[in-house]
Amino acid sequence: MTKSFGSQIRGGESSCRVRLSTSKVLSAGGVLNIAIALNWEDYNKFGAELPIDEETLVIYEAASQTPPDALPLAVKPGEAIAVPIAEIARPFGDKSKNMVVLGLIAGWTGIAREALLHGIEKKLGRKGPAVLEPARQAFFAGESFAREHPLAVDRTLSPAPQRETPLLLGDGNEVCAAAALFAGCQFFGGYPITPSSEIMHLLSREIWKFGGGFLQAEDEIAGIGSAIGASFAGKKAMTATSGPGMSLKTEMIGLATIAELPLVIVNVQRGGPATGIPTKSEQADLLQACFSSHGDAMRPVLAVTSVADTFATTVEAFNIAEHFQTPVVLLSDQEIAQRKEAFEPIDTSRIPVIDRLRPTPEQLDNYHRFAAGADGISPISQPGTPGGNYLASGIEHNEEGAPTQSGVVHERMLQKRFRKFDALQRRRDLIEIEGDLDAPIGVIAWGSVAGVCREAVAIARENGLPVKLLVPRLIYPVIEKVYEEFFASARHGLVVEQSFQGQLYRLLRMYVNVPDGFISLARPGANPLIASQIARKLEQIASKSLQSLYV
Amino acid sequence: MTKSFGSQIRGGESSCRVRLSTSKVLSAGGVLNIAIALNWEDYNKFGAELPIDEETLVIYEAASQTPPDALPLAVKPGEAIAVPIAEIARPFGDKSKNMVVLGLIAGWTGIAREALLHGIEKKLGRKGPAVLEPARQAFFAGESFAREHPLAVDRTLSPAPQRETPLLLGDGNEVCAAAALFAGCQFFGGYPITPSSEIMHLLSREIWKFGGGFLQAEDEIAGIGSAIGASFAGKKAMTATSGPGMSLKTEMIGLATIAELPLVIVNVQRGGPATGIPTKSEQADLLQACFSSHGDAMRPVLAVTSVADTFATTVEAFNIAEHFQTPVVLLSDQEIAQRKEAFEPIDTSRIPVIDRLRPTPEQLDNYHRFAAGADGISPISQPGTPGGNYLASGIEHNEEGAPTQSGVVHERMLQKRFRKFDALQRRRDLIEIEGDLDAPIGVIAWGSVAGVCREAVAIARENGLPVKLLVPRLIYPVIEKVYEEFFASARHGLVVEQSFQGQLYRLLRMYVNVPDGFISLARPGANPLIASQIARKLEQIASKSLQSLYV
Amino acid sequence: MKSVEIPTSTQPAVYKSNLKPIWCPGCGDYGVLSALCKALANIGRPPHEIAFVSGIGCSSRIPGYTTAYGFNSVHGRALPIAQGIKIANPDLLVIAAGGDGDGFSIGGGHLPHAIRRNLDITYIVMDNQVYGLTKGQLSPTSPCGAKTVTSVYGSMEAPVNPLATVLGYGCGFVAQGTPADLPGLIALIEEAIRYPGFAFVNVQSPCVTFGSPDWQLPQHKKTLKKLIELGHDPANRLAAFDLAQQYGEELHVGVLYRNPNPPVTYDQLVRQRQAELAGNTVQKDRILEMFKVA
Amino acid sequence: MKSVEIPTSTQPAVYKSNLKPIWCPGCGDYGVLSALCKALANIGRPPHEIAFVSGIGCSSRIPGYTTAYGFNSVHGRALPIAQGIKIANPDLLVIAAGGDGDGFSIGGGHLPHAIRRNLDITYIVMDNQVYGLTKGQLSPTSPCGAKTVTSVYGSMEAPVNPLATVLGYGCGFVAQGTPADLPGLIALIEEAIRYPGFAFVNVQSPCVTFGSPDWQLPQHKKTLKKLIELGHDPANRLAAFDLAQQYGEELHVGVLYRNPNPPVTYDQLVRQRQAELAGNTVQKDRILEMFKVA
Ligand SMILES: Cc1ncc(C[n+]2csc(CCOP(=O)(O)OP(=O)(O)O)c2C)c(N)n1
Ligand SMILES: Cc1ncc(C[n+]2csc(CCOP(=O)(O)OP(=O)(O)O)c2C)c(N)n1
Ligand code: SF4
Ligand code: SF4
Ligand SMILES: [Mg+2]
Ligand SMILES: [Mg+2]
Repeated sequence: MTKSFGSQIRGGESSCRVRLSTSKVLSAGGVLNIAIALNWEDYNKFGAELPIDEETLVIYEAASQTPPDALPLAVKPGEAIAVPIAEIARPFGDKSKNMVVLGLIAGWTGIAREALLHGIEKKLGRKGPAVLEPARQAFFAGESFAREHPLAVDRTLSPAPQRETPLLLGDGNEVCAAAALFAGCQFFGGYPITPSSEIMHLLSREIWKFGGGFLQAEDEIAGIGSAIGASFAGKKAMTATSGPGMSLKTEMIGLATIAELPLVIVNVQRGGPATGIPTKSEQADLLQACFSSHGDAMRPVLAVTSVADTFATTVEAFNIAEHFQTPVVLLSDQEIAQRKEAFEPIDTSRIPVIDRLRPTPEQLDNYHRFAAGADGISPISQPGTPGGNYLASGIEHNEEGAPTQSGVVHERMLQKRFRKFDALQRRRDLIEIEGDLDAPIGVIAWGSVAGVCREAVAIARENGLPVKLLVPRLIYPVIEKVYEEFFASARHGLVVEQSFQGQLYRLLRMYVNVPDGFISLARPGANPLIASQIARKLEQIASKSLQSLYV
Repeated sequence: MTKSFGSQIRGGESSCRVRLSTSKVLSAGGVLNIAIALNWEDYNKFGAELPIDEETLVIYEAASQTPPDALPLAVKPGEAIAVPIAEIARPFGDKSKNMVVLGLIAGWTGIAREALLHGIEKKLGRKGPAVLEPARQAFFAGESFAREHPLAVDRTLSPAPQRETPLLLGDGNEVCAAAALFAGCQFFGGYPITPSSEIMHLLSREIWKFGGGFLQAEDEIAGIGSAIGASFAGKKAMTATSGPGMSLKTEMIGLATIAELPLVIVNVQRGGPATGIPTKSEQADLLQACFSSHGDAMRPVLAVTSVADTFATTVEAFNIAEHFQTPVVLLSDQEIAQRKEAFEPIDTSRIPVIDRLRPTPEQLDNYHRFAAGADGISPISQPGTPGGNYLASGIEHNEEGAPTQSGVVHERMLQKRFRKFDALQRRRDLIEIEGDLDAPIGVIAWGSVAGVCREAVAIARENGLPVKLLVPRLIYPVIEKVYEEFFASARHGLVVEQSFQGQLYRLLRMYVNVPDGFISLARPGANPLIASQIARKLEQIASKSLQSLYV
Repeated sequence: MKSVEIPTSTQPAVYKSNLKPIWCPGCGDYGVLSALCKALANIGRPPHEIAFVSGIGCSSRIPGYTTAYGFNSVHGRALPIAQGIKIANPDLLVIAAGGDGDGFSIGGGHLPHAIRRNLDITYIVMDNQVYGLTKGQLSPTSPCGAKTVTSVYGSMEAPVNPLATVLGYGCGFVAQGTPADLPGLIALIEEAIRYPGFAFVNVQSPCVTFGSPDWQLPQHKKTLKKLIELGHDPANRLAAFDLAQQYGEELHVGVLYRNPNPPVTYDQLVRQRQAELAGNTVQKDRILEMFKVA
Repeated sequence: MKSVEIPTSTQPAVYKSNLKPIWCPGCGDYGVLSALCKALANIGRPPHEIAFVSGIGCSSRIPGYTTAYGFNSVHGRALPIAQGIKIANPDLLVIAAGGDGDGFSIGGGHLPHAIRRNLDITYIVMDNQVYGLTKGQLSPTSPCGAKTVTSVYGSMEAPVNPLATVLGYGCGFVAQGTPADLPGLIALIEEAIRYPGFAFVNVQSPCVTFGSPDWQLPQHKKTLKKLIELGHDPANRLAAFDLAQQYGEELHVGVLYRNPNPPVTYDQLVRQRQAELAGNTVQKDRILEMFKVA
């Protein structure tokens, strides 16, 4: 479920999209199957966010006096029905228009009445029968209207099969916060910002229960600063923000890099640049995630690909942060972060939790904080440990932690700090590849757009196209081998993302030879990408790539 | 002249490199022709900064009691002479050791005594004869010692030809500040940071004289903030900083981008990440300069290539900022910024100065701040102008400047903000290409390393290698055509830079197909790159590339 | 110094733009907007001579609702931008505004310096003790114990005391108002703008959506205490500091402190310095002469 | 609260690392380092239980010269890091330190919040009225008229008044010292560390290289005035604020203000909250239960 609001803080227009399916829902969906307009002016304020096509059923308020063949829509929908919603609702009070609509939908599609009635009761039950009963009656009235006015094309859905284990319900931000607690996060420091604040909200309630601490800081710099402090003190720590906050944290991320302190930094992306469009999704902070610090600094960048995946990927972010003693940027986007999604229970017992390497008593005898083994990783002591005393610093330092100006030491330390990430090149499990490995056409997508592309690829496959899909959860460092293998068969395809610049496409080019047949399909944010359109693009590519075989 | 200090704030070791030539000096130089060690311990503290090879003449303090064949050096120098410097200096007072050394050099190389004596007089004259006279005597004593102890290999230099117009003397920071004034800069807001502070120092003295204003802000965010305010108020504005400050300015740079306000941001690069090595040069802030903001934001990035070039390139930065109504990042590096260099007078009458486009009276009749012509540029009014009133903002906005959440307007505005830079693709003059255009081997270099590579290419050419050189002053956007043409003949070569990651190499790959034969030659900062070593690398490449012709 | 000619014909409507506020119905900020436009009308400078800067927040939307040259910048940065504007063009009437979060939390590092530099800028904070735009988190002025989405068990922090803070910074003009007393607020804002130097006005501007119920306009009307009626002498800085301690408990409205001898402002000093040094200007085409070696 | 057991055997040398300071000969910071080590020896907590955080500046090098767990972070950010450490592990003795630029300029936005949160942290500022490390620019505490490389014609800004500022923030412990009175400074730092809550010590620590000649140690010796001898009552906040106005003119040393009834510290509240809510902890492997739909 994706909600969307006008610019009004309270009051004003709002919209709500619900996507239902008996199979896994992979994205918020593109074109609407059913569109309901309580009034046309507000409907159209959401513009391209609520797209309609030739198959959509449009239900709209009869009081608007719009003839079905003169709707203020760019496309002629499959069917349009004017319903006197306000009139039907009137006997049941001001707020019952929504209930009438629920009744209409239940009536026309057969979506489980029982569940809907249970939901209404859950939502309104505690307000007493004076509120609940009219709502129920409004629902019934909607249902009757539907029964009395059958659709031209039947839209009845067969009932969903009974499930053994019920699905869980949550949004990306909540799942991210829960995963942090699972991973052992004991400190959160941050500053509110839409659309990431709910991570902070949940942790401000729950983290204490896990012996953790919480700080709503005075700004994003202090937010990450306190998290760096907590990490130095030995706790797993996290901060979460969105673009503007991310920009402010730039210097401190570099500090965590050179001081080699584990830290997870969540960036829930929204429309940019600057304040941009705070309530809409975009994927335009990727290059920043990889390259914003000054100096040669490297930090892994992960991206969640769905609400459910947010759990495992968040835990992975902590594991990588702790193992490699590094800040990790975890990218989410508004679409996933604020979308309520029903998802399969996750078997958490199969998700490992990794802690940072501590010095052994022998190592503490003559402790050198930054003395590294072959893997570039050095055991890290925490304040309170006798013998582990050291100086953490943002200044270049030698193995002991003493400040240095030596170019030779600088080079050695840079090598250490980069070398440790070599191991990530082996983490092929952090890139998901779906479909026939030899397919000549490929799609690469990340973040919430991965879900859209999963659907697009499914459509394309149904149409007989030989397409495979690559979705990186670890985006940077670029695991070069995986892409090289992917490109070995797929010489044509798309890199799909919700940004103007096509940031993932550019990033990949930096490290691997992207075939010329791979095109960047990049659209800026706010409006959703649509699976069917991507599928169509794939068909074009397929016909061209087949042609190229004959050239 | 490049100075270098130990970590001590005052006192402690320091070194000073002087490079003299009758032809243009292109870099600080690599291996020393003459090395002077007043004591070995301090000499070696500078490590690889003061490299010696088989041709170097080493002059050292005889009191160190080191036999010439047991010097504490990795390489055996061409000739080593122990001189009792302290002893010779003793009669002339504590501080006259340097004068003795000057005398030694004058004696052994024949470097113009008159000029040296004139310099001594200029420096010490106003302290009175009690200071001046012993200094002169010390110089003479050094000279006599040299005369009495001729070198094994003669190192006498022929006298420099008389010049018509005398050279100018300055460092990159001073030249940058002077160029800003020339370009019409009337506001500087910034915060001190090594190695950029001298830009601020000069402007804090001079800008008032040009009717301008100056603010030493409380931090870098306020520094750029005040400059953005001044630009909004209609003045050409500038801020200058180094890596850590640059990181802090990230959010505000995005603001200037979306609000379309002209602004020049100078980053004098130093060793990173974080505090890093503040007093040493590095070129590791390039990717940050291009990609640090969140959201799809684009700003031109220029880099100075020598002290003298700093003038024209700084003016160019202002011109681009004003014409395109954009922040511009001007990259300098410590090596250029703090190196005193003698340079040819610049004909400033040939350097155009461009001002921002103002609305016409007709346009002010119904002013739409962000309504753009085909070139994406919209006339900008300034407070005080009746009818030009508008709202500048970091929020996405429509043509009038009103905040919007519309994805459609967002896309249109992104297009406008990117489209305007298309014109930069035609600025071929901002990339310097030297050498035979058909050469099969190419070198690409930027910033202070460009000078080193100019020397390296000269060496390679003398050795008969067909090498050309590309030095971008406008680095981003990547002027794709120029590189494509460059690579058309040169399928092998080097991208040389002073960073660990090879940031220019990666940046180029994003936008152009860099031939596989081009190798990234990237070394971290603090120690200088050495022309002869690069030339050797070119020979290796040449022999391989010739081989490849026969495969 | 700000021009003080008053063309009597200027109407407040001249200062209101035709952008419809996104504020919730009943938000205190509507009153601030009205009061400001009235005060500007009283002063009479035309809108194009006014630069009005804000950060981000519900309150920071305010420049867009006026016809001034507006700058709705980024969160917390109104003051650096305002200072740049005023130094670049001291002729402009410069106003900065924003929320308690914008001004005392993320922007809190700029305030002491804006005050000590003492440019002729008026700074209006719409203090609603909450983060409105981001939907109800703790703000730096939320009282200890406040329950919000980020402090469900109650805040554990003492709030910022804006009045004591700016007095500690040596601010030359410190006032507090509320839209519950609109004529009073108009007068305060007008006086602040006319004060030759940095002037700070804290407006208790309630958030009806996320704000505390006992700190809304009807309550204000009942509880406000006019400083003038309390016999407070606004020239007495120590008394002002003492009174300021009651921030959050008592709703004092009026001028807490006005420096009876305002020092020369920074923007005037800028002009003086420019004038003094103008004679030394090098011709631009001879700018490189500074690099000549004697 | 900080442990106050004093193992009598602890020697100041235990707290000094073998890193050689880069400070100029004669720099005031040597005295601060000595005084701190003495104060720590008096308190007796072993070095590994101390976390010592700084920003960037000459003064900010100090943690590296001690044997504590040190964090020489980035410019201006000592306090956020120190707070994160203290919340994460309230058992540690946490000290923050840095220069006037570090603390009042770039880091000035963190100070009011550190103070109002009131964690049990001691903050020592080495106030030399100049930017030492960057070679002599104007600092926020440089007096008006000061001539530096960024103010050759004289500064046009009033300085920050650190003492009045932190009193405006409601700081519970405010003191000023100078290495010119080393025993006094040791006692102040010791008292600050023992104060249960955020404690601020401004040390007039002269910069011999770029500092003003009339604000050096020999001058200090002559001009310093001990607050105790002036009969100042450190429990009187208003009197402290009044005295603080003389910052920059008079060199007052001693405790300006000590809250006679220190409130519970934030770190104690953190512990209380953890204890109160610990019973509600969900098993980690059942963490997803919060997403169950009833
Ligand atoms: C750098 C940055 N951090 C955070 C935010 C999110 N944000 C927008 S407004 C706001 C606070 C709003 O509170 P306040 O300043 O008191 O204004 P109000 O909405 O209450 O008027 C925050 C945290 C942002 N836009 N930019
Ligand atoms: C973000 C950032 N900005 C600027 C600097 C440069 N810088 C280093 S120390 C310093 C100020 C030093 O003054 P102060 O804090 O008073 O310390 P002192 O050296 O006088 O002890 C500055 C501006 C930096 N390192 N990082
Ligand atoms: S949320 Fe509060 S502050 Fe924001 S507009 Fe609504 S009432 Fe005003
Ligand atoms: S420059 Fe000043 S503050 Fe820095 S070490 Fe030297 S005397 Fe001390
Ligand atoms: Mg608020
Ligand atoms: Mg200082």
